[in-house]
Amino acid sequence: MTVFTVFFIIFLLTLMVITALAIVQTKNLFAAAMLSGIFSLMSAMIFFLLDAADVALTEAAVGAGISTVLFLGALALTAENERAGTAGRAAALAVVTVITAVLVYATFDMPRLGDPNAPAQLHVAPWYLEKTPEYIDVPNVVTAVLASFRGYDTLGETFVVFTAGIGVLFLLGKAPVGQPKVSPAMTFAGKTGLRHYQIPRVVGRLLIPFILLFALYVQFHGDYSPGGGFQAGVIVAASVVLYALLEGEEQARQALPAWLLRLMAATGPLIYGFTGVACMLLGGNFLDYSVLAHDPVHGQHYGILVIEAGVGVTVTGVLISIFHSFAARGAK
Amino acid sequence: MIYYAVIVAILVTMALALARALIGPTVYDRVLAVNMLGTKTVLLLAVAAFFIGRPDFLDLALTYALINFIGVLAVLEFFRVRAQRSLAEEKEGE
Amino acid sequence: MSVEAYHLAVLQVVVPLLSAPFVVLLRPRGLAWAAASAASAMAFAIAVSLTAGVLSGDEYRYAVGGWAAPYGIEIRVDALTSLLLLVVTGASLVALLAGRRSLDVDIDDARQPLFYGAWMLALAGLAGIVVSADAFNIFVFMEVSSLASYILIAAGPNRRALPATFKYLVMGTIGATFYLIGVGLIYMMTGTLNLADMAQRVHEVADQRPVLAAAGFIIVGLALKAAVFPLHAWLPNAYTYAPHAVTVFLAACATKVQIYVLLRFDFLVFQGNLPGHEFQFSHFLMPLALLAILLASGVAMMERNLKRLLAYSSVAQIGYIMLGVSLLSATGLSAGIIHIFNHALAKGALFLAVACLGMHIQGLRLGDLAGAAKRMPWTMAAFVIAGLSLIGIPGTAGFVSKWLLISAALAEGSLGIAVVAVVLIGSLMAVVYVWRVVEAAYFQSPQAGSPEGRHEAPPMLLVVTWAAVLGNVYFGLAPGLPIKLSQAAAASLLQHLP
Amino acid sequence: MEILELYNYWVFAILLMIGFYAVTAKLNLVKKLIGLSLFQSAVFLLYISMGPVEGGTAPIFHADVTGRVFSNPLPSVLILTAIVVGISTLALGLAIIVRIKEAYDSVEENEIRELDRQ
Repeated sequence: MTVFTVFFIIFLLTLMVITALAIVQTKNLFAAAMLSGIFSLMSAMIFFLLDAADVALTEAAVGAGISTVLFLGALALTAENERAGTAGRAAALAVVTVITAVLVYATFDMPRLGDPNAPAQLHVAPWYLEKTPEYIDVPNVVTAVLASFRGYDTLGETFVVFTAGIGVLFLLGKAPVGQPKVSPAMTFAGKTGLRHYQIPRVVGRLLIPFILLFALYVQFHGDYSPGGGFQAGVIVAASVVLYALLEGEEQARQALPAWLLRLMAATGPLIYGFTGVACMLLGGNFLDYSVLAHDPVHGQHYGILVIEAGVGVTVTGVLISIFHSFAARGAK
Repeated sequence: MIYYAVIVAILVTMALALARALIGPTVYDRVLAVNMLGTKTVLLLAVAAFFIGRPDFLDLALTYALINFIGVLAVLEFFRVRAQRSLAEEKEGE
Repeated sequence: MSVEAYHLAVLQVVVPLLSAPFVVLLRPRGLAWAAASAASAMAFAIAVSLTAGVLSGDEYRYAVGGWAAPYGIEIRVDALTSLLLLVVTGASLVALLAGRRSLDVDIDDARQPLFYGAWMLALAGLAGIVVSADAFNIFVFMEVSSLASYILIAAGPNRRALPATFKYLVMGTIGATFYLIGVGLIYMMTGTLNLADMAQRVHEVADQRPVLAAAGFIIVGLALKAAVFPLHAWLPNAYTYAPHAVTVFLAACATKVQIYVLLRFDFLVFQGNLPGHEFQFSHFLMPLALLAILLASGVAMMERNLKRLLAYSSVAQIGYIMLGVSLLSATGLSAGIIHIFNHALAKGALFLAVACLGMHIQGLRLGDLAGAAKRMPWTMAAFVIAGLSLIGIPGTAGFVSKWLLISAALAEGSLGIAVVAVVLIGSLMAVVYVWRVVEAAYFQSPQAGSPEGRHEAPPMLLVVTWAAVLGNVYFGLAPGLPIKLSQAAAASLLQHLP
Repeated sequence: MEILELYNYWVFAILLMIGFYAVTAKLNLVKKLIGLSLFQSAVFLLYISMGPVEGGTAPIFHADVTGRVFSNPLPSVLILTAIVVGISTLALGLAIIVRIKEAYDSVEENEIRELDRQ
């Protein structure tokens, strides 16, 4: 943590605060969505500087990518401008002031940024760094903790994604009542998308195979570099969104039909969960991959490979389903 | 030393792009500013990867570039849909 | 302990969790419901055998992934856990069995698999919170259960279910994020996420400001999720506009699980480590609990919508639970904990009776109930008995918790007298709001044009309702099991106090 | 210099409260959700700021990286989960807003309350 890095981070953080203020202040919701994309990119940059490369990758893909697309899809269906302003501003400001005061008061006893003697660096964390080569033997310690030491959390996380998927399908699966229906050309991506715009179309179509290849790399190279099932799933979903934008939502839906996406969304969690059950049947604890092969370290490798695949399948299926649910809403 | 200069330069351009995104005034200004900020982030990430001594993280920049590209196309599509809807509404109004 | 029994603790979560994706894929009509009920019954059976194990002195500690705590995530089951597990899995099973017909009406066939999938996720999430011994893991399962219950509530037939769900989503997320901030601050100061390990390590940094802030964030966040007065704003509409079966399920257990986390966290980690914290805890919660009892009961007395009346009564009942807890004595704690169980029984039975009424009466305002006792005598009889349990009449489950609560309060001296007075006033107010329903149903003549003759709810629903009502009577006359569990739970919570 | 190393936590507090303000005071439901995701992002900053060690590098072993200490992997793991939770909540919230818009033809809280009163 050189002085320069500290100032670098401080500068970016200040830009983030300005962006956040602008997000709250603007009445135009489209601008707010754009600015929150910027906000995500900047925070991803800060995470990168704070040695959290995996988080930087995910925050950029999720915050700047997927949530921007979701916001646009939802704004196309609702309204672009705020009509009413605020209510109970004084009360809100009072609560905000009190909580800020408590938090800032609390900071003065906090360990300084990068302090090697901070409690968080002394107890469990060194154990992970020390034991990962011995027990799991993958270079990316984040993956080791995520998939094995705290694999049960990640199982829960996969089910959170799955829950969101069935939630959106449930809520938007019911046809709107009494709504003036619009032609598919007027829904997000719709029938044609940007098909009549040659340059994006040519460039985009060239890109898609490479994006998919890159997604596979992120999926299977997650043991060695930042990445893993979740990030790969997001990238695959992004490529399908790109395809839908270029060729129209209907085309994308034909390429990957709804039943298949639903199957993927449900199969992924099952792959993860039944890996855990298999470990139990082979005499270990739930999610104890070391019983999956004769050599415990190999067992861990297999286990991590399989559950990361499960995560990837879930995230791909769920995110594409969610995109279609928003894009196709309200069409005839 | 060169890294310091590059990082400072990129940070300054980011601040300028952010100013444009905040001021607007038209949505196209904002879209352009967002796109530019995205590009600058890709560059900054690449430089920072060398600066902190982890050039093996360059593939993150690839993801950023990708997301930026798709994001801008999604925005354009949003405008196309909006324009078509307001056209249809005008027709109904006549 | 046999190998199978050893795995039961994790199977309690895994069975409902893994059944959810299967349920989502089942297309034919009714199959999703059957699968969900079967999985729910299995979860209940697991909870029963865990309770039996706890009563015979077993202690379940399970290292998920084979990694010992604090490096891995630990699951453990003790008396308090098993009591909560019985409530959660029992409520889910009862609500599913009772709700089949009414849910068929509310939710179209194509979306039923998704709905029941969400139900299983809500069950798995709640069970996951209860058995977990890891602060961050609790957050993950909290989110599984919350997201799933947003879906369940949004399934309500009235459009008002949607804004109600949105409010719940916003407030629930704020609560969960506050909890996450608290956990982060503690991790910053102790370097661990395992609750028991945290309890040991927090001692050295107990006077540090981040830890004090963490205690505040965790208590407020969980109080928000548990709808502790005055943070209950999301609850009445969410319970009112959810489908009836969902109300039965969530009213019986969702907020109680959050109270459970609050108790577990506060008694294990903070009290006994932070100097004077137990008094702050008690002085913070007791006035809120008293106000909750008085004000929420008052609103319930004025309310004209039956479900909302019962929802406000729930806010008041959460007040009784917190009141018992805030006395910080063994009797007080066991009174609070046993009320978790007894209130689930009483409120579950009441909402089941509401589900029966809802089969034939639209709207469910008190005015709509006029003459309901003639048309649905069995349903209204069930409602009356469950209502008596809610009030706390001797011979019902509600009496046991009120009795314990009053005896705990009397041990406190002059403050105790005031507390007892509030409990008695609250019970009288409960008499009033239950009476208003009874009056409408028994003594008002039906509106002109309403159908004549008997028209009872479907047999399955009625049988389940009466089973719950008889449960109220049974646990009122023979309260041995919940008393034993709650006393053991109170003792284990208090052992950390100096 | 010392004091500047707390800057991360101050920004966390400020961002948290900007988000909280938007959630509680704004009437537009989409704006509330944007505020909610700001609120959640602030927490990411709190956790990630606990990660780095002076002179350390990301906890990913690599042949080129020798003789350096590694930063704490645990906050990264926790925040990966939290990011996923955040996007899931956002997707569900937006779906509810779309349904509200269809049912009430408005996404402003005060107008919806007005319509419900009728």
